[in-house]
Amino acid sequence: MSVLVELDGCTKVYRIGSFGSKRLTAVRDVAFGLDAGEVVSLIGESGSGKSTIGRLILRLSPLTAGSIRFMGEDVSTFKGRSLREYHRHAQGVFQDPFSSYNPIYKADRVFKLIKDTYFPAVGAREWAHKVGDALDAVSLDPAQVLHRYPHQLSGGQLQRLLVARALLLDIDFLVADEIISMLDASTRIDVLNLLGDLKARGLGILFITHDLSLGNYISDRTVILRRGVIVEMGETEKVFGDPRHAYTRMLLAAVPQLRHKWSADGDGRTVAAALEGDGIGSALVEIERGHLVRLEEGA
Amino acid sequence: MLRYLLRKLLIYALTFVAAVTIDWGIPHLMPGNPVLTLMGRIQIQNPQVAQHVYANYMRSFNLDLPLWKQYYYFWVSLVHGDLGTSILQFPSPVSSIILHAVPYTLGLLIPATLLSWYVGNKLGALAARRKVLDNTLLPFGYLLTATPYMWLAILMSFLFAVTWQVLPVGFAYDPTAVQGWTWTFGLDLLRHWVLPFLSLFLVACGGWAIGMRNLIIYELESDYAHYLESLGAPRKLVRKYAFRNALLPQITGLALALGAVIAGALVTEIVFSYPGLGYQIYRAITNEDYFVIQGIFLFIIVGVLIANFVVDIVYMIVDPRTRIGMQEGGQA
Amino acid sequence: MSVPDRVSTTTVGDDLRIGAAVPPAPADEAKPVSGLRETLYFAVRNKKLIFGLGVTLSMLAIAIVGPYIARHPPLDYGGQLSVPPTTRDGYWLGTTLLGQDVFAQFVTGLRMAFVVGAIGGGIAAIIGMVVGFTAGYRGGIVDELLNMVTNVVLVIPTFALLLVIAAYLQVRGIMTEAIFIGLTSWPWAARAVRAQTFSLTSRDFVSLARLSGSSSRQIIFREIAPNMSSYLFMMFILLFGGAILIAATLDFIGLGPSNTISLGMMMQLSVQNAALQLHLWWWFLPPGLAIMAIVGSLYVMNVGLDEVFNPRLRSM
Amino acid sequence: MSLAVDDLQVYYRTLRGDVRAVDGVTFDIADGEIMGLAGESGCGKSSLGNSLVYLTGRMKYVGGTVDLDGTKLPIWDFEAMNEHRFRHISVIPQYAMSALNPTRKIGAMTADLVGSRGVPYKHVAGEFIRRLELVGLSKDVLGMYPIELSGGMKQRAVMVVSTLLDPSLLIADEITSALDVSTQKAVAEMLVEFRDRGFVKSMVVITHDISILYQVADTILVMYAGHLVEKAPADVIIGAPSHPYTRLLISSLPEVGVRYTERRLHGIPGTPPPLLAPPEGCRFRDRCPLASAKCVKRPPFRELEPGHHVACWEVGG
Repeated sequence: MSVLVELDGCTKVYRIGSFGSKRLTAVRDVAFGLDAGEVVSLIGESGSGKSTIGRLILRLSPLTAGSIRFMGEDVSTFKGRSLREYHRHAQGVFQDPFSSYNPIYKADRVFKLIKDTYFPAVGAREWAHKVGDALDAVSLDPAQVLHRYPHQLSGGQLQRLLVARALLLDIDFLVADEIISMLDASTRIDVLNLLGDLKARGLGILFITHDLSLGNYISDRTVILRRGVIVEMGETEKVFGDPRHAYTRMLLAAVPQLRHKWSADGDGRTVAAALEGDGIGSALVEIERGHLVRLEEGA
Repeated sequence: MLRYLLRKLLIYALTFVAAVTIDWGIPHLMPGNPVLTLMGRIQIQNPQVAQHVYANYMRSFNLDLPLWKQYYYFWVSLVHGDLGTSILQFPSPVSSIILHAVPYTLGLLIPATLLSWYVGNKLGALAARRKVLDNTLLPFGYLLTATPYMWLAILMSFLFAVTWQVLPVGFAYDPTAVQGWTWTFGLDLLRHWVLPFLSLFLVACGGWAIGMRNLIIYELESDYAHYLESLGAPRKLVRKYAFRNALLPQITGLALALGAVIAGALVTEIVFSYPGLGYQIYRAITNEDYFVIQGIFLFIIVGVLIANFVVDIVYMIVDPRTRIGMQEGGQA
Repeated sequence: MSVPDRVSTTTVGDDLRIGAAVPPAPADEAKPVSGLRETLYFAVRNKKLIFGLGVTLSMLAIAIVGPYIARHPPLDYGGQLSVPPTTRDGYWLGTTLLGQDVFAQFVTGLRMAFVVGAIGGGIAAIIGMVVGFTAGYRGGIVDELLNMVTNVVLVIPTFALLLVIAAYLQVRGIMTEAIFIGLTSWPWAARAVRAQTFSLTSRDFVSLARLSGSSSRQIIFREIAPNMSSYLFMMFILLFGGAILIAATLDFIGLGPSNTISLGMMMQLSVQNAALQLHLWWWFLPPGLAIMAIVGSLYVMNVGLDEVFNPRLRSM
Repeated sequence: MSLAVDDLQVYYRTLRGDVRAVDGVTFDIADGEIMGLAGESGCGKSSLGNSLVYLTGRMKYVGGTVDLDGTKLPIWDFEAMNEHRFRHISVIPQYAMSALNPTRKIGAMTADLVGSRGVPYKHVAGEFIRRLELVGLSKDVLGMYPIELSGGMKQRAVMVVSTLLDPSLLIADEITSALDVSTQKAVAEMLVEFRDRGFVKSMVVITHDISILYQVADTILVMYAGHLVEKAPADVIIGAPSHPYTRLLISSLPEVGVRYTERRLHGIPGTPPPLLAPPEGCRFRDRCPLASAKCVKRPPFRELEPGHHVACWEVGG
């Protein structure tokens, strides 16, 4: 497998306050890679910087330091044309399906925007054919979704439309940022399965989520993020089966499960209190092949 | 907190510099020699006065100097409180004309602004309470807030002074009255003050009432109000909270509305020949007495900036959110 | 902040309800989600909107048609002096102390009011939008700088500024007046647009548009601006009304256009010529009433529009 | 019996007609019971919960009765309900993080609130502080404005305020959904502790997240499209659900340990019917694998075995 996306030393500092007088480090020195045909889940709580990383990779937000390589090329220098070409191969789907559509236009306008930029020469009939194929790939019935306003469609349909939109391009890589967290329980799993289908097509997928069971379900590898820093990463089975970092263990203990009650002793608060350090200065160490853990302070 | 105030002060300082620069720049932007143009437009019969005015102009404009020096000297005289000399009321300095007029204007402006704010907010809160009041008070509010100040002044003057003759009109007191700290004279002052005050007060009141009514309705729909209601809090408590919270933006509004009230005061004074700044500015404009216009402009700017700063401080005291947000270094 | 413009002064922050300083409704709520039909449904049933629109349009009709009906040029001194309203000789609203046709002056002034409102309000709206869109979409240092400029202009009592400018201008026309009013009354509009733009920019459809290769300009004009079109329209209405009030006040002080007549000048001349003392009520009542009617109905219309566009305010 | 709801109907008024959000529901809650109320968005669970304490604006009482500790609650009468709110039935709202007046100190606000309900603050002040400490908030919170607290702290403060008068029934509406897993657990456990300590007698915990309910609830009531579907002890709902909807729903939920590559889960095809003009009969029948001709009639919510109610013609004979 070839490395599709590679992050190295990625850091994002926001300037806040008047004239950028204050700084807030959202992401610090993040490095990981993602192969074609692989789903990597990026798991973190709110404020962990997980969505920021997705936006950095998609160039929706400029990087403060470090590099992001896509198929070997540094994307941070892309501008205008090269950026548009990059977006031909790398796309995103976001959390809130209703925020992803401009409410004043019909939902299928997302296709038209793609056509205007990337396929200006394609004829109407051929385009309709392409759209039909893409909808087919995400199991949507064109008659039910085309020419409708976003509010007339369900969240699941809207998210599928966005995946179809990405498929219209020659994408190799998809950032899926919490794409099912706002969907209803009875339909969300099917949208998640869609990511599995895309993976089977050879796409690389970065699945960003706060939900450990979803990450566990769909991904090959898992990156655990805390306060902008990677604390543990490796194959999903290893990270979930043999979590080494206290934070990962705390998350696993706190996640409500369907058939296991929370144990009385593993109080999340006490563990969290023991995790006050911000991880600066400590290093990620490979404890076994492909399984990296940040050394805890004092350890 | 200090940072916030400093930031505000910076804005006000910038505003002041901008205003002074405009004040200085406007005559310079006019084509040709401004002094000659001005001399051409004002007709002064007395050659002695004309000569003096010419010299005065020349000195003020410092036309023989490089532009930056002209600008510099403008600031220098400003710092010394020298705003030039009036032509119409030669040789009174502009500063003394302003100082004589200011008490009258403030005497109208401050009570009208504060009372209209207080009464308007109370009325607005009342309107938000009952549908009947809402339907009767509100249309009045819209009418008042859409009324040009001077027209209400005209109307009042026509009705109360000319038609019914219950109140005097013109000047701040009866010219034949004996001035002094007497009840008679005080009453006379008051009787001359009532109509201009009322016209200012009524128009401003309408705006505040509408604003408060809308704000309260918004507050009553907010989460904390719903929470209190779902815990069975009586309406009285919910409304009390809503009123208090709605007052906060109205305080900021006070600073922003100041300019409007000042303009209202100016034109009201004109209608009633009330000898404040508005009356002076009207005389200056009809007689092309430019230094007076410029001087009053600068004076108003300074007044507005000071008032804004006071409002900022008051707001900071009453709203815990800004206070605490600032302590944490957040943006205001 | 502009002076007789009580709209701008009491419209603190981002809300366009007159006198309200209400944080902006989330953009999705402010939107007519169910589209045009629902908006129309509410629009035709909204009494405030219908009333406001009705009065405004009637006044506009008088302003357009009136000058053609008037029998005498507005500045001519041909008539008898101080005639009360009469049907004779077409002096429907009587004559001034100097024998001018009040009706002709009134309809001309009305026309001027609409011209000043449209141009002054239009210019202010355009500046407000340019500044607001740029600051809200770009953010960062550009936003900080524009914000500072906006605050400075907001704090300056613009009416006083206009006073000085107008006093020095030798030739004063209705256009110059309107332009200067426009140039000074934009700041609150810029603030409002900025806040709305800011909240819309954070929405995912903007990100997706960027991922679709749309340029910043396309995003502002195709994605963001249409989403706040109702808001922008309401803003223009308030600026329009504000400009009329400012112009009337300037004219009343004697800084009006030198080549025509306006409602504010009618009031000025009537006061100057002792119309009050002489009981020439037909001279000074109409101009004020007209301004009150136009501006008031614009405000009421604005409230109606707000109720139509903002589902939260729709009463069931 | 703490709460008895009988054939309650609550609709939402909209332009196009009434949305039948709660359409004839009948159930009981026992003393000391924590009942989880689960369902997808728009199924009427929040409307049901809210209608018990605070019926407002567009919500409209249509029919049915609600008895709390043997007293009939006048839920259709906003004013008359005030007597019961807070004292007998209370709520932790969905918007708990913004439920506190931003310009009033928390202690002062609480004093205003209990005072307005005829309880002198000094009678409850000590208990208030003890309970704040119990949820990990120091006494200093009393002198703070809401802005000085984090979201989680505000939520805990609201939990304490809402239960200060020891109500019989507490409605907790989606209070864990905005939280991170670590704080979620703490908040959920506090709910149980409040019940165990007798601050509240029984509780309705509304959430879309069934796995949370499994952790804290004694029983789970599942709603679908305005109707009740199934109510049973939590273990039964998770381990041996009867209704086809519950079964499909539970089987679609990923758990830690379930991997896509090993066991592919499936959702339920189709969407719930619109509640503006819902079809007659069972509302799940369009998506139901067991649907038959019988289902055009609404199935009764009957007791399959003690404590286990199901509304389906096809299960349990």
